[in-house]
Amino acid sequence: MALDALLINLLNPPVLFFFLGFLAVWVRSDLDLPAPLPKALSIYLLLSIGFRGGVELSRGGGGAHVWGTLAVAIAMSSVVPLLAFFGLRRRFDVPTAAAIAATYGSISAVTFIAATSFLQTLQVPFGGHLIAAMALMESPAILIGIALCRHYAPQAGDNGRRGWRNIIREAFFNGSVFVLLGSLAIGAITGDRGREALAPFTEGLFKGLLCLFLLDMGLVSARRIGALRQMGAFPIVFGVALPLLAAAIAIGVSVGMGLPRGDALLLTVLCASASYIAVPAVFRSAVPEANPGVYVPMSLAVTFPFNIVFGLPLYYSLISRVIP
Amino acid sequence: MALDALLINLLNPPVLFFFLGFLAVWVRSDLDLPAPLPKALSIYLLLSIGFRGGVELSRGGGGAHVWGTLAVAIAMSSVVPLLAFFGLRRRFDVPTAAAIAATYGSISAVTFIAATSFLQTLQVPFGGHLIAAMALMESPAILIGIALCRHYAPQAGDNGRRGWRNIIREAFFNGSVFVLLGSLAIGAITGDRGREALAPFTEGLFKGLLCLFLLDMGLVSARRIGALRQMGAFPIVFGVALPLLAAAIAIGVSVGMGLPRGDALLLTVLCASASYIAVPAVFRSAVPEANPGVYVPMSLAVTFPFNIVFGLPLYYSLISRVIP
Amino acid sequence: MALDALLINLLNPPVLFFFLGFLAVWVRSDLDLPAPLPKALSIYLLLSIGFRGGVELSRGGGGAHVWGTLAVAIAMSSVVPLLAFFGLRRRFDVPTAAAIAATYGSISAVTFIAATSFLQTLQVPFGGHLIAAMALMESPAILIGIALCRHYAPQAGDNGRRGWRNIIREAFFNGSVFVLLGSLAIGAITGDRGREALAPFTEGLFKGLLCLFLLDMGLVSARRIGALRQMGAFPIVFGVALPLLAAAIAIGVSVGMGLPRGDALLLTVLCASASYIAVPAVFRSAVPEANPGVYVPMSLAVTFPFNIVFGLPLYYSLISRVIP
Amino acid sequence: MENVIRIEIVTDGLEMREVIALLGEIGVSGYTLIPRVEGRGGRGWQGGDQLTDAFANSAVMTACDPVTAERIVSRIRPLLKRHGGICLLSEARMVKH
Amino acid sequence: MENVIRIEIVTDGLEMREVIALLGEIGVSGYTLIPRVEGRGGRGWQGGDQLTDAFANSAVMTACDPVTAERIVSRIRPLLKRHGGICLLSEARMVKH
Amino acid sequence: MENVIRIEIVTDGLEMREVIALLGEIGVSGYTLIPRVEGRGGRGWQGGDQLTDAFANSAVMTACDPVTAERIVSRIRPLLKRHGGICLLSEARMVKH
Ligand SMILES: Nc1ncnc2c1ncn2[C@@H]1O[C@H](COP(=O)(O)O)[C@@H](O)[C@H]1O
Ligand SMILES: Nc1ncnc2c1ncn2[C@@H]1O[C@H](COP(=O)(O)O)[C@@H](O)[C@H]1O
Ligand SMILES: Nc1ncnc2c1ncn2[C@@H]1O[C@H](COP(=O)(O)O)[C@@H](O)[C@H]1O
Ligand code: NA
Ligand code: NA
Ligand code: NA
Repeated sequence: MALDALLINLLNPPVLFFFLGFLAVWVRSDLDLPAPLPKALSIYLLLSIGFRGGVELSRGGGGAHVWGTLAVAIAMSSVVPLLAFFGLRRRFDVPTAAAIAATYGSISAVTFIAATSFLQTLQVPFGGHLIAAMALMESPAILIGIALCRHYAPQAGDNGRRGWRNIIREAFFNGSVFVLLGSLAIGAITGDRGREALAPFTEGLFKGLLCLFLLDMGLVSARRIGALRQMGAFPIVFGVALPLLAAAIAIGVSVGMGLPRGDALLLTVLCASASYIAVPAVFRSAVPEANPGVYVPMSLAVTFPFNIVFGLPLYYSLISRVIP
Repeated sequence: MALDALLINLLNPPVLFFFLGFLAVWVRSDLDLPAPLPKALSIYLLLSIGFRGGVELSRGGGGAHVWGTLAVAIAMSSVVPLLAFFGLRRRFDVPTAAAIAATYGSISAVTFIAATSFLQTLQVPFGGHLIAAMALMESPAILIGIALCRHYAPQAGDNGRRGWRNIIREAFFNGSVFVLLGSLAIGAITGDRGREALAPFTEGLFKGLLCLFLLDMGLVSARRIGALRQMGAFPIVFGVALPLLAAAIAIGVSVGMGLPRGDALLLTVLCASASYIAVPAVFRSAVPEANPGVYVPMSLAVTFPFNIVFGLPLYYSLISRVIP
Repeated sequence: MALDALLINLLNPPVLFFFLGFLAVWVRSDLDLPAPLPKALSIYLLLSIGFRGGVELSRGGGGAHVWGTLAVAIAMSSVVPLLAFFGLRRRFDVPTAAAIAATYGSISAVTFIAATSFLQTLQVPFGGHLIAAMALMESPAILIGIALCRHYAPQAGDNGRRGWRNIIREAFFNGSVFVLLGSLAIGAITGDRGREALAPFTEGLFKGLLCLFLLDMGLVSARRIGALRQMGAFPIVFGVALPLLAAAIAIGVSVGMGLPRGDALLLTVLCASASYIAVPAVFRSAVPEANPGVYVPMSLAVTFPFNIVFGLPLYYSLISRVIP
Repeated sequence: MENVIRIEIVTDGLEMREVIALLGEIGVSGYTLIPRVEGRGGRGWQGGDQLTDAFANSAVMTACDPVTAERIVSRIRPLLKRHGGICLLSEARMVKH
Repeated sequence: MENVIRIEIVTDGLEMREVIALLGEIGVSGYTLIPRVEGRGGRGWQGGDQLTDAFANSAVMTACDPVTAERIVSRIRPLLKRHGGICLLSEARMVKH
Repeated sequence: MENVIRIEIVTDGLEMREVIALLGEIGVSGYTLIPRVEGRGGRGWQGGDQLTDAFANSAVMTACDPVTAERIVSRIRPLLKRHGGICLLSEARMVKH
């Protein structure tokens, strides 16, 4: 079963394009997606997934689990960074530990999207509210990370110059969260009529553009591997162990709540994935003392490929054992 | 009826994405469509609408009204700037008044496109020659604006250094007019065979990419609102009143000509909409004395949102009263 | 028959958009596809054609001809540059002659793609291995060109500073070859299941985006025409004669091998087309003495338009005479 | 032609907003911005990471009188200390409309 | 190494064509162009408006001898007057192939 | 503030990798790169051809001490000779964190 899932995942075009990107860096090809294309693709993916989640919500799916799932999502995105921070404090300075904590508490939208594509291949349904859960999990961990930093290293960061107001705005209204929530709302408002009009765009192109984006993620991720070399085994071990721990908790909670398989996988993937967009964008300005040479490669070159390649099928085969 | 139309319009995904862009600026999100994406989208929209118009023309639709409609379109794009100019001369210096005149005589392709999408939602047909009308209305107003300026303020502008030849070329062969006319011609040549081959591109993606473009227009439009604050009520009043006046004339003429509803709406929207691409591009060079801090925000932050949100349903409900 | 084929080709939307680009330069329109759009389009086209070729291969099509065709392809991409070089040596310095030789030995992916679109219009099938042939033909000519240069003008080039290792890497792993081969492999691995998931992207949009890319090729090609003026008739004569010669050989070989019409046309087009991407990218660095003001316009402003407009239908009508 | 100091500041793209706010406060008559440049310095490679703008630099150039230049230098120093980057000053002559 | 004047001109992107034509007429040996820069000056913010190129600047740099520099300055002045922008001159040494 | 030499090198974009490797070998403390600029010189127009990066330039700027500057100049000269481009040196003062 686990092997089956792994195989299905590995033979999915998006994952293969991810490998292709990796390979390009490995053979030192000059392949490159020119500058604003990756950003444009990520806007597209967020818009599409948000819109589809909204349409799903407008159908009233999800039933009793909706609010519970959202609550668990927010709770997990606060628990994971605390776990991470206290595990990391002895190894790293406070700002860097706090940034890693925020990284793992927040989420990776592309990992989530790859999981939805994996579920579609298996024809397993999932609720639109999981997409709302994703949007809600992006920001709290960032705030917790900054709060941890200000508490344990009050001289670091911007000495409080940048008020919480600004930080909250940057965390909640950064471009990706905003597009995601906005499209979710528009999908929920226009429902199936809107869906019909936009389907060739939001659904037809989805997998193809996901392939293109994962090709870029392969390039970006492989380029960060060099940075890992100087850091020993710890980042690699941590970057695999923490997702596994978070996934275990998430699966446990999913079973407890009686979530269906699809929802359980997506919730698990959200907890197990790590941010590489929202967190660096906020931390670079607010806590420049945190070393991006540590927290970005951990997320991008360890956890992201691990989840995309092994995590997805592993989590799913566990879930399909414990959830009938 | 008017309320119905308003509601249908407001719940259209493109209009909702326009609001989303507005909202992003309002909450100071850092959302941004990266640099050449909006330009690429506008080329796509012009190419698609042009091509579809051409295919429509190749089917010989439009009947007796074709030439009449084109003639009216050109006439209106000459009358409106004259009306505007003499109304504005006391308030603004000649170059700025002339630029505003050109702005309102010329057209907004996106407003037109939103109108076609509105008609599609209502399943009201329209003739492909209206797209030719749009292409023909973009340039004459620019020439009239520059002629007015040269006549009433001969020392302004480039002192005639830049010959009419250049200005005519810039007005008639600027990128957007050229793509529009070229695609129209190609659509007319290849007809339904060509349409079939390109439909997933020109039609399938149309509404989705229109949403993306209107998201950007929301951002761009909202960012210009600040410029209005220092100018008092006049630009806002003018930016709503002139379109209403132009629309009233256009509806009257449409009734007189016996145009069907769809054609009447599109002609009205062309007359009521204002340029923010072709006009600034030509005037910045040819008449740098004209103040773009006035004519661009009027068009982009007043007339454009007014037409997209209220104008379309208003004009349509008027038209559906007077045209059976 | 030849005239029929010519007409069918001329009325194909992609060819018409190519003319439109030409026309834009001719009337000095400011039309321009903004900077990374053409590059993004070329990545899309290579990815799509590669993927489709791979899917085709996974179906086991092509039969006995597969290996033979690939061998012929590689052989032709070595013979053509030798023919060219010894024909050119008296007219140009060694580095420039070598660069022209490499240019004509290598291929133009867009010409190939236009040929597949032409075949689709005629509903003539072709084998997926031709796409592999294209990928294999891009690089050998480059190596031969550089070897010729090093042999006949050892003081030129980078004095051997840049080792063959680097040059081979640049020739075989440059971005376009890499995307093409990678997508071919992914298509072959995922087969028809993958195809279904990606079809709206790789097939639905194909012709539309090809139109957009050929619009740009029209602009780029027309802008290079100026450079031809100062060079007399030779580049024009050579830029038409060499493709005709290469095509004649390729058609002869195709008949000899008993290739079906579709495969024969594509092989012919590969032999007759000239590179304007991979060759300049490698030669600019490795042999800066070669004059790009000669070899690029020959390929881009003579051979490319000739093949797209006249070559395709001409080769096809010859082929349809000799291959039943 | 006027004698001016040409000031050139390169720093993290995300901080450019602050640099510009600072130039505004000090009251320079104008400035020119190159929104996206790459670079290397004590804090490593800033080549943009395609996903966010968090790892690219921006450069800004302003021509001003020596007194204003002094004020810019003293205000920019702590910002460069926190976020990295450099500030170069040189003599120039300016033609303005 | 040769002593040269380094000239830097920033103006409206749409006018760059004219500036370059002017440099060609005067006969500079070369120039380098940054096609899209942003800026603020007496005529307000030039940050590009995403829809047209009408609200962005371009910058051009050329290294030339002092006599040519004088000629550039006198020719560029009216253009800057009409369309805005600045021109900076400074001393430099040039290495050319 | 430190007195430095401001060095500015413009050359073929494809060769920039080599220029940067060279700066690294010589041991400059940092540099700033404008990855895509256009230009004209003895080898004609380098305006990018949209299809490859083979016809555009890059510019790099580094501030360093005079000794390092000398070394850069002597190392860059053959590269400019082969691939074209220019290198400008001027005096400046630097503020660093
Ligand atoms: N010596 C230098 N010359 C030119 N640019 C520099 C220099 N040092 C630093 N920079 C620029 O300033 C940025 C930040 O520098 P740093 O804070 O030292 O990492 C770098 O990414 C470069 O773009
Ligand atoms: N003092 C200055 N320093 C640097 N750039 C300037 C300065 N003044 C103007 N500029 C540039 O020139 C452009 C046009 O200036 P202006 O005509 O004053 O609006 C501005 O958008 C800036 O890019
Ligand atoms: N005098 C100059 N001033 C500024 N930039 C120059 C000059 N000469 C050459 N360049 C730049 O260097 C590049 C290559 O020059 P060249 O090798 O002379 O063709 C040109 O494309 C310009 O970008
Ligand atoms: Na997480
Ligand atoms: Na109008
Ligand atoms: Na060939």
